[in-house]
Amino acid sequence: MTIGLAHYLTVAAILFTIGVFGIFVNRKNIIVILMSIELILLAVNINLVAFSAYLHDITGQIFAMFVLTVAAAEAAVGLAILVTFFRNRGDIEVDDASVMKG
Amino acid sequence: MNNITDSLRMAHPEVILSAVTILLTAIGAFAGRKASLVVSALAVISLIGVAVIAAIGVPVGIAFGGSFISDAAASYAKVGIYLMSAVAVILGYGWLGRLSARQFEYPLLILLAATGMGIMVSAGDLISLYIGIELQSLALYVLAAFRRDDPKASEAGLKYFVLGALSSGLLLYGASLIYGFAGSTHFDVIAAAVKAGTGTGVLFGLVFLICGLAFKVSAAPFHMWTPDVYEGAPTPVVAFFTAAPKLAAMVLILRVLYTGFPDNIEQWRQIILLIAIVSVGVGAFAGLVQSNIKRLLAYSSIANMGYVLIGLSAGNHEGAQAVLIFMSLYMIDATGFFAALTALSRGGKPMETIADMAGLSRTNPAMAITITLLAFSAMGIPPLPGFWGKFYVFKAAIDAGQWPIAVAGLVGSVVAAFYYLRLVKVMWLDDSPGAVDKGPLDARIVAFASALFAFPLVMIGLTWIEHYSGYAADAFGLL
Amino acid sequence: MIQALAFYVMAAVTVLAALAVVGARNPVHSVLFLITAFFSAAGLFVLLGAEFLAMLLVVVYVGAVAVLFLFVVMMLDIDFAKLKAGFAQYLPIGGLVGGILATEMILVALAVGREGAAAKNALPDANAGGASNIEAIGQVLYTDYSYFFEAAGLILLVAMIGAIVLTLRHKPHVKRQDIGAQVARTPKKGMEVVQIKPGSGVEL
Amino acid sequence: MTAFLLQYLPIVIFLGVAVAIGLVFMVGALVVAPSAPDAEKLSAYECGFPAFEDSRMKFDVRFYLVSILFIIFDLEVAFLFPWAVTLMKMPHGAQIFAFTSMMVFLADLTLGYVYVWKKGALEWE
Repeated sequence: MTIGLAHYLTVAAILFTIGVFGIFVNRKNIIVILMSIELILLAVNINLVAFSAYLHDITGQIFAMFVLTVAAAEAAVGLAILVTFFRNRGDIEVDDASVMKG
Repeated sequence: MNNITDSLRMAHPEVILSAVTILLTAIGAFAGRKASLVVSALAVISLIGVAVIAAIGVPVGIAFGGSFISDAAASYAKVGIYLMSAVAVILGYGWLGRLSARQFEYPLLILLAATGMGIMVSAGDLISLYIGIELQSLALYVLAAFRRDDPKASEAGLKYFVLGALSSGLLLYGASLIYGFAGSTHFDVIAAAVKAGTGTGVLFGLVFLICGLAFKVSAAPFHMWTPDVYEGAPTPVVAFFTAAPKLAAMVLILRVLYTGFPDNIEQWRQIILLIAIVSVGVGAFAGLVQSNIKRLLAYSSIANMGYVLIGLSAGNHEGAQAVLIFMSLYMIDATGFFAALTALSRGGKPMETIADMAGLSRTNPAMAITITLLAFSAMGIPPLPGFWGKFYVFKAAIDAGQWPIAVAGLVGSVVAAFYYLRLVKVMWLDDSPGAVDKGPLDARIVAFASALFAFPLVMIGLTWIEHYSGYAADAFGLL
Repeated sequence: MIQALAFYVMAAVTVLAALAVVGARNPVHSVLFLITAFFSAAGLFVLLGAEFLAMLLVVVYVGAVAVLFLFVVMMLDIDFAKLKAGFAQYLPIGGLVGGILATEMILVALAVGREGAAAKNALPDANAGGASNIEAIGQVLYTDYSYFFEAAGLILLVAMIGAIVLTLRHKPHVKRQDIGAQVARTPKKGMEVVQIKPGSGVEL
Repeated sequence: MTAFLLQYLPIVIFLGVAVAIGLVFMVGALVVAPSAPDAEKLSAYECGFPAFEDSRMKFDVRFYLVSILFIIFDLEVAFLFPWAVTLMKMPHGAQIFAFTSMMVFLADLTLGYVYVWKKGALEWE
């Protein structure tokens, strides 16, 4: 019962799918969409760290470190935009995309 | 650490830009709002300065252990990006002045976005690809929501952010799979690993990477909310969005596909062609029913990205050159269009619907001629720039044996011609509901300059663009 | 054996918490499940020998980002029932698409695990060379990867400027301390002696 | 590998104890505490009335700003850790280079900090 690379990749794949699925089913709830994006990034980081460990190459971990850093900054800016949106609108519901909207 | 001086010399434009940004942040912090003029002026000067440096003073080579590529393609793109950013600073300064909401942060954010785009077009590995994209995108998200008290602008900013963050996620997942497959983040090592044997995993990673990048150029079917963002965000900001970031993302796609996956051309060509055809179709048909000009231009830009991708699918030197030529001409045209929209208002209210444009030929003939020229150019009427862009793109596709796709692209561009014609007809034949304002000088100058380029300057400019884009396309090392 | 057990426990917790993030009715619960997912993912990082990243995940994500999420969720008064409305409607098709996607993704992940450059190796013994994970990162981060490091600094600067531009508001008519001005104040500046003629007022 | 993981044993034990204590109290309350639920017990008492509005209230936007700035400086500190651990173990040339690159990074963020300060984002009004 040894745990190999494939095990970690499977966990990451499942997390990624959950993230995409969460965006799909919570289209109106921006906060949950943002959390789903965090899940996707977590999946990416698990992938990178697992590859880094099995490749014996530190680059993957450096990459993951930058992904963490940049994604945190991204979340900060995103939530700031969300707050301004909320101040203007009083709620956080966005109109769905409609191709034919006049 | 001897090579660090060489590396820094190759990255001179970006190093200078970031140093200037930090300096200007300090100036702004101490001087406050009144520094706005100084900061904007210095930003424009330094952007033009680094454009010149990128054009003449950067050695060719590979810097920072392969993460940064300085070649003709990067220099070509940087000249365009930095000049367009300078235009954006000027337009933004005038726009904020009219709102009496002048803030020195605006030029700073454009400088930071420009630095990010410089990193993008010089990216030599997956990490610098990601960091460049994020530096650019974060600044653009803030710019979209810059008028924080305007509900439409903050909604546009939010939508742009959600799309951008999602696309970064997809792109990164792809990047992580590619890293795991090839064992390296560097494009050249990836190319070697792919040559040794193509697995399904790396292809899947590539698909995700292409999807993420397609989001960044807002090609269909990744265009959801793009029209909303164009409609909601302030017009001068959209003028920036539609030009420089798209050029940067296109050069990045060229870089990834042509240097990272040259041996997978048969596989990625299918994906690119699919995206291209859908983009042309969506852009052409959905544009027909729009009444808001900014939404219409959003669909127009989606269609244009489709044409560029058709050229890109050629996968050879000619294709790369066609992409660069098309993007250069498109940037000037689109910026002019949005500058003209910035300049137009009636009784202080911006004119944003097609109906607002009625009778513009009598109330403001100069602007009507400008918009007509730009619209004819976008339609692809010879000898205007839009025609030449499409000419090179479709020629590259046909020469590469992709003639059915080129035909489909042509059909799309004929359909798209209807909505430009409708705009022109409304301007020249309909009755005007009233006089229009004179419009701010800065936006008018940019609009007139771009119309002047559309005709007749393009005749001279095109030979230059063709010449230098040829050099730039050589950098990808293709046939 | 310990490893396998730890892996399965933490992987299961991560996946279940992620599902709960997406499915929870109350966004506050979503955030708390997100924290759980980050925590157990940090455990997975430790299993892989990436101790520093595990710490970073806990310090930055659990300690800061999730807290920011919690702030936003708890302090904007939002009618969450309304936002949840579309959930049941999209669930069946979403579940179907998600299921297919998950299967494909897992197959691909396995393919990369089998064919990729990474597949040939076994998991290295952590601390084998005597250098800890954090040292291995530190050895290259500030030299070989200095370019990314400085660019990350610029990204943080953008975030700082963006946060200020978007959310900083000064309330008008608030008296603030200006210590420099207060200390520099002299009687001369604070007082004015005015000769008043009888029958006339004072202009201040 | 197992030796490496054994370093984390105290954390595992700590987590186990924490979970156990938490569960004991929760289960204990369920089992031991007297419970006789009745709808009347939950209703508003005599002249009291049900709450009109949600108990959540809007907070000043300043809270977000502080926590966003916290994230940014948190990340800055995160980059200092590996630097502090390895700087003295590097060969001389690399050491100078690593030192310089960290100073550039810090200068960048310090100017950002000055900007934040000058904008008055750290003042509480």
